[in-house]
Amino acid sequence: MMTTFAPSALSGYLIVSGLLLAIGFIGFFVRRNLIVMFLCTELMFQGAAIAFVAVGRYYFDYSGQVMVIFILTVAAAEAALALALVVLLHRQNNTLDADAFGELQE
Amino acid sequence: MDLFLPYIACVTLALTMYAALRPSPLSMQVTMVAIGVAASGWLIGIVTGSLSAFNEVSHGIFFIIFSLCAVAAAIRMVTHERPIYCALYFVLIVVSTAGLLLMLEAEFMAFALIIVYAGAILITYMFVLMLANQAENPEEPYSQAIYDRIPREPAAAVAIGFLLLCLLTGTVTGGASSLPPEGDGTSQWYVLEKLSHQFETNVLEIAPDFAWPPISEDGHVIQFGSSGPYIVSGDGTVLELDEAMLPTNTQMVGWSLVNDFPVTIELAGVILLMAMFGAAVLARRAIELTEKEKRKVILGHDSEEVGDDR
Amino acid sequence: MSLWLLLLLPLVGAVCVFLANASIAKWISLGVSTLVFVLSVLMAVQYGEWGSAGTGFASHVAWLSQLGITLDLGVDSVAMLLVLLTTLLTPLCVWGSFTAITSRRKEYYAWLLILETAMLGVFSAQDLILFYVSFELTLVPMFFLIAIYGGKNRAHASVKFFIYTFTGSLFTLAGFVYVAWQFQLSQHGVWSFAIHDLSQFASAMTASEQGWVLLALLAGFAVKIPVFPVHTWLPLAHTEAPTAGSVILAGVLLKLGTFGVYRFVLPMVPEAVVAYAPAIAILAIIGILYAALICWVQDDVKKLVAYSSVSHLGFCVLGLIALNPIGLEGAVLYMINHGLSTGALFFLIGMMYERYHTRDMNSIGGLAKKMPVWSFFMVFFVLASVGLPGLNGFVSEFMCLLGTFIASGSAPTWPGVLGPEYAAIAAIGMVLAAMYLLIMVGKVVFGKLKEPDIEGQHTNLPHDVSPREIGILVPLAALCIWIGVQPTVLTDAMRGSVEDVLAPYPLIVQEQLDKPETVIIIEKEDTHG
Amino acid sequence: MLSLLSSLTAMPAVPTSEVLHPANLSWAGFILWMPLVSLVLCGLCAACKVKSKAPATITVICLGTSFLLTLVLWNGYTQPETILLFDWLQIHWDGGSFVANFALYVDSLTLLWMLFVTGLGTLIAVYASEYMEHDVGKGYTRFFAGVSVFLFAMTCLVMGDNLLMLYLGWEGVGFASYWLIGYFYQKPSAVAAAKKAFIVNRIGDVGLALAIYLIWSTFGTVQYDEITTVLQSEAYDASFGGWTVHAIPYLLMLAAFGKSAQLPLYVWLPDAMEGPTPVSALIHAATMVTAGVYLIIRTYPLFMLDDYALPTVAWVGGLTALLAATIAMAQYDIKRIMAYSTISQLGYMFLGLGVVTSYGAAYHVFTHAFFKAVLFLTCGAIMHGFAGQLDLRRLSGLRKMKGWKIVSYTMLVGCLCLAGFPFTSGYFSKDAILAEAFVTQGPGFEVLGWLAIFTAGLTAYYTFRVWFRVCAGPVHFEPGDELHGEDTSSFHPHAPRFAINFVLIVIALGALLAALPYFVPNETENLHGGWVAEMVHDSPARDGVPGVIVDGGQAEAHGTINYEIGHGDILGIDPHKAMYYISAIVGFIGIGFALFFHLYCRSAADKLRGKLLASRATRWLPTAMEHKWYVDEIYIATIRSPLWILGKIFSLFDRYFIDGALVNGIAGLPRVLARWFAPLHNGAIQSYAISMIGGAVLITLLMLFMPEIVEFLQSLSEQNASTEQVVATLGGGK
Repeated sequence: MMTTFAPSALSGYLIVSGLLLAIGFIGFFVRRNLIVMFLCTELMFQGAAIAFVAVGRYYFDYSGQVMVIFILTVAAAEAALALALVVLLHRQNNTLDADAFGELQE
Repeated sequence: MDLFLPYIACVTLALTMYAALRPSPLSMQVTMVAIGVAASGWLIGIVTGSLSAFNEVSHGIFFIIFSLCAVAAAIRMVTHERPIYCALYFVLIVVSTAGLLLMLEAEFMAFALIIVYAGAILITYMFVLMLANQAENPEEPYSQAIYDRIPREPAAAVAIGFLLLCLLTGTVTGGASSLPPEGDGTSQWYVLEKLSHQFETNVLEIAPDFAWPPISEDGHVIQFGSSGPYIVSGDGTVLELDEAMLPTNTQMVGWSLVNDFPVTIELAGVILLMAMFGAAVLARRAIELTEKEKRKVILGHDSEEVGDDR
Repeated sequence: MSLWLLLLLPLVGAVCVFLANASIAKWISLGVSTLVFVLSVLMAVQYGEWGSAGTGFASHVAWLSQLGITLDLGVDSVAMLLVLLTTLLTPLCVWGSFTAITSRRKEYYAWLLILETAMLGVFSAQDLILFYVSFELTLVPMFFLIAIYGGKNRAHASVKFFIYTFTGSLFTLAGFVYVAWQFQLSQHGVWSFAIHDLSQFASAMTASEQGWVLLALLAGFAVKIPVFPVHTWLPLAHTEAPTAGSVILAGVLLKLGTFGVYRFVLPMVPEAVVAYAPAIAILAIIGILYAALICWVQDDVKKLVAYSSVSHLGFCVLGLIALNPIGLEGAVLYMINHGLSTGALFFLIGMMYERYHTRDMNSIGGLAKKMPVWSFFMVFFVLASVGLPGLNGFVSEFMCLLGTFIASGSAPTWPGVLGPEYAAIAAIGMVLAAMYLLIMVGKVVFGKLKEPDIEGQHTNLPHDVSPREIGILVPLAALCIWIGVQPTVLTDAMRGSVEDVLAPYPLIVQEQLDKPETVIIIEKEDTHG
Repeated sequence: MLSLLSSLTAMPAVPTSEVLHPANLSWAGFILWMPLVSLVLCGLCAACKVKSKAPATITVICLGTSFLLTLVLWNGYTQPETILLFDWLQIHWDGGSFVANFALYVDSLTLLWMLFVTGLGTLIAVYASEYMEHDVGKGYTRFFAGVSVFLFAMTCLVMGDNLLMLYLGWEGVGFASYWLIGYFYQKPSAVAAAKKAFIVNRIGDVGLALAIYLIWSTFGTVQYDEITTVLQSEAYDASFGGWTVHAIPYLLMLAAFGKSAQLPLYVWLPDAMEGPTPVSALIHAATMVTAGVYLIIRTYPLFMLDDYALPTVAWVGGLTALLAATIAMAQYDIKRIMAYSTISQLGYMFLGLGVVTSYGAAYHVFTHAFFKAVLFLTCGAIMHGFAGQLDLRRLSGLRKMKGWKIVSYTMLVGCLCLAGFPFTSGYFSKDAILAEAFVTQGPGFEVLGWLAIFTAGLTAYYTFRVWFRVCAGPVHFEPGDELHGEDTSSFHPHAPRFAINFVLIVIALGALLAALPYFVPNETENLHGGWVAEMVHDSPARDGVPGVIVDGGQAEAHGTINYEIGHGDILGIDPHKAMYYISAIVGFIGIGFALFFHLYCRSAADKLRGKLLASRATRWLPTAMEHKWYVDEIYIATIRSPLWILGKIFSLFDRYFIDGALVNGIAGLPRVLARWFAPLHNGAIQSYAISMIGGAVLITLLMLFMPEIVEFLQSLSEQNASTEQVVATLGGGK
């Protein structure tokens, strides 16, 4: 049987997940390379994954880990599609600058 | 004053991030990462209190190591101007995360993360990066594309990002005490109950003369006494259960997956399939054919006269 | 069920028109709208509630039953009259557009038919939400009619028309929903949007609540009518709309506002109506005089007639809030008469515009020489509009003013809050109406023949009106005379409904009249104390 | 046609209680319908583009039928009758009703009016059939349709049994007048005159409408006989109706002054001479303009309810008579002179009404209808023959010209009557009014009497100024500007032919014979004034008939009004006797002046004018008189222009303030706000992310601090409540 898990330990994990989320967000915002932007979203996924598992561990609930499986799924799907799109866009404009694709902008 | 310490750490981290985001020489970058890691460590320390919070001290130490590693790699990933390095730092993050998951006794997830992320997704990223990025001269300091070197509005991003972080910090520090009571682990025993074959095998291994099946009470076979869980056989024999009998963590995840989320997992499968199709359709390159070639494809032969009805 | 037939037939027609060949679209829509008219006349003959307060042709269809929203239809006698007006004007509009519309014909006729459905929906809805949906649905076809087939400034005009009236009616919806919500609270969670339920409920609300509901409802209806400060969309929309659009706009769409007042404001919030009636009346009177003076200085004939609508509907509003049967019957009659005579005026201006491509009174004149028949009808309908006795305009104007005149607190049977002074000032509008309309006639119809240079814009229309155009005008003229001579048929027909609406008023007015004095006394005591 | 049909088919929804429907009188409706039939047939002629004199024939036959029916009705008249034609406007409701049926009320007053309306109408239609012949095929049909409309409306006005019928006719004759004044619709002045007539009349109409409202709200009915019943009933006392009974006569007056061209609303009538002359004769001299007189006679009892109503009528009438006479003296256009003369004579009639001699007024209406019709028709004949020439300086010696004798002498008859030459009809009718001004005691009535006598002198002068200039003296003429392809030098006057001459003779005879009714002995006791007096006596206006003591019952009940009849005198002699001599003398003086200035020594007139103009002190007199005292200009400057400018200001206000500033301003607000928020939607995905996170942060913050916020709000409301409590306690304490 698993041992219990102190709330303060949980706080530690959550803070780490928050740090990763925040840094990922900053990255997503400041970077202009499409691929790096996607990497930053993956980073935010990592943060979320840690939080899921930590809270699941705290409650002895394995749904948290199941969620991480879904995150993996989504990340994989996203990677496939997003990268396909990036390839397509790169073919068109020969650049990865997100700001270069602003044709639909007002 | 103690109340504000986490926020001071957050602000320090924010300023560091801001400095790190400016284009600067390597030494400066390293310094900034160091300061950032220190600030993060401080923050984590404040929140966690002491290593005694963890079940084992080693857990605490590994937690610190992995988390600081992850933060350092994250800062570096976000600030590094070369996308390839970003991807590599991300691998480091994934590995650190996997370590943290191990600390959380989620072995399956930890390894799955490494396999799927580091092994599959990141490789795809690398391929695309290499495909898209022109080879540059590594000697040249500013050979990267301009959009990789100049960040967009770092101040605003850092401000909002750390507002978010402060909020999370506030929530975590202020909210830990108000969390509902932690679980008692009985759910695992109930899962064991349902894995009846494994349960029977394990029980009969310990007590071969136990009169299977045990009596159920209130819908549950396993009862909890003062000294732990036990079962009662049909003839009144009481058997104390051992923790070793419990299903493993991986088993538990699998159980949860197929028992609690059967439809969702189907959906996940569909999503993946669609993503595959989507990627195939999107990345397909239209082949430019001349009139002649088209005619050849359609008619199956290379005739000039036939079908020319213009 | 026959109301459903009436409502859906134009819609089916619109689909047919859209699917059909462009060259026969007009014939299909003419056929369908005429069929609807014939049907409505048959219904009017069968209608059993003339003169009584009941609702005829009632049918119940559930829609969103959790919220108590239904598709209930039914018409009282006033609504039935307006239904007849609508079904009459629509085929005439279709017929009147045969030569004027040369491009995108299918959509045009389809929109006209959809518009007819929406208008009929407004008049026959027995459910607030259904009413509101129909009310707003009229905007869409009208928007396209103006935006696609209008004049030079059509884009601006259509957008302004849409947004202005839509903004107003959002407040109306808010008022409706508030009443329904309060009803729901009082009924322990059972929703209803039936007009009957909510009217009964709302009239029992406190005075201040009623005041807010009144303001919310009026925000939509006043814009639609339009009442003085919120009228500016109308001249613009009229000037830019195609002929049929103007006719429908003046003939029916403006009546949606006054009908809304009749159907909702009067039964729902009687106390507030009594409290606000003088203010509304003053706005109406300002509208009458202000718009009349503006008409005087207009150069554009169509704009002149548009402003005259603002002026004329002021009388209608006065009749509505006179709170006595004669005024209210006059107001309803005014709705019909204004639809007939102003509609005909817009037709006539359209005919002139088709021939000369101008509506500027300075560049056109003396058409009596060139177009005697047209001039005859022009003078005729101007006189109907001016209110010559023996024609329709007179009866309603007279009744509205008489209603206002006798609506003083001292009236024995139907005390009101207006009075002779209101009627006397509003009556100046009669002089001004004669003034601006006759000046217009004097310039356009009489005087030396003056034609604009229409080189390069030849139409293959005859000099004077064609038999088709006469065919449009004659029914309207005949109705103008008939109503002028036999108004009693109509006033008798609507009496029951009108008195039903007004039934609670004498008591409330009496209370209101008693109230201010006590307040004054208290204040006096206060100052002494 | 349509209304005719509906009248036949309409079934009275609610039986009208008061109407005893004598079947033998229902044919009287055809007096009303015949003009309508004529209108419809004329309309058919127009639709078929008839190019003959058929419309005239139709109209004459129909109007003649009307006249004959009127005669028959008069012949068989015994007592007032109400004849219901069909239900027109009946509004019933819980607790009341407004009933105005399309019904006829036939009493002697109605018949008096109807006799000369239909009679003159027929004759003038005959006259017009020749007069308008140059327009055959063009406006001919339109003209006769207009005449038919007029007769129909006039019949409604006179015969209607309620005020709403009267209103129908009132506006109807206004419209017919608009139609016929604007007959020459291509002439801008004619169009303007038509418009002016309609609009000025409309002002009066508003007064009438308001009066109807007041009468209905006071008496509960608009039917004449019922109003009378109420007045005679016991419900009537001094407090009856409150302020309304005092307002009613003034509103009715407004209407009457508008229709009958009195101060201040007379300005439309001179301009109305733009219409064809038969129209001027029929509408603007003989019949329509007397509608105001009819209205007041019809509602005479109501005028008795206010102390100052009748004196006001008298003063307005007297002043109008004087003003119009002075203007008429200085005009050169003979038709305009006749127009101002009409206004002046109408002033006499109102004076008569004001000094409580409704009989005198009615009699003057009767005689005036004939002699003024003659005068107008002769003017028309001259205008017709001399290509539109109307300037009395350019015509002379007509009576010596071949073919113009009948015109000249019938005109002389008209002039004699108008001037009040002894033993002509005008002499008697005018005397009846003048004498009564001295008989009746009222505010300044005596002054009015002398003013009226002075005006009579002026009348004689300007009347014979016309006749001596145009018909007497050496033969001389210049054609007008309506030459139909003829040269000025080779111009020959077209002498009138049979139709015109016949009509002139008939009406001139009528004008002379109109004196006879004065001597017809009547059957009622103590009644002077002959046939007309009897006709008036049988109507509600009997108070103003000589020999009848004013029924002071109503009047005295109401206030201080006290018209003492029969106590006045003039220089110590009985006014009626004195007036025979005074007015004869005054008339002779006037004619004498005219004889001198315009026949024997025409240059003296010009010399006198020159002298007046030369002197600075007197220059204003001829100038102002020739310019009609600048009344039109004053109206334009004080009413029309300010209103027009107001309209222009409103138009700009509407465009730039209400629409521009308010509506577009409010509509512009979202745009301004959007300018602030638009950068958020710049299409860059990162900014969307930032707003998303920002929103998430905000929501989280809100959720975190919700308890604190709620607490804060509660404390606020508690504070409020406590303040209110404090206030309430304080207030309660007071």
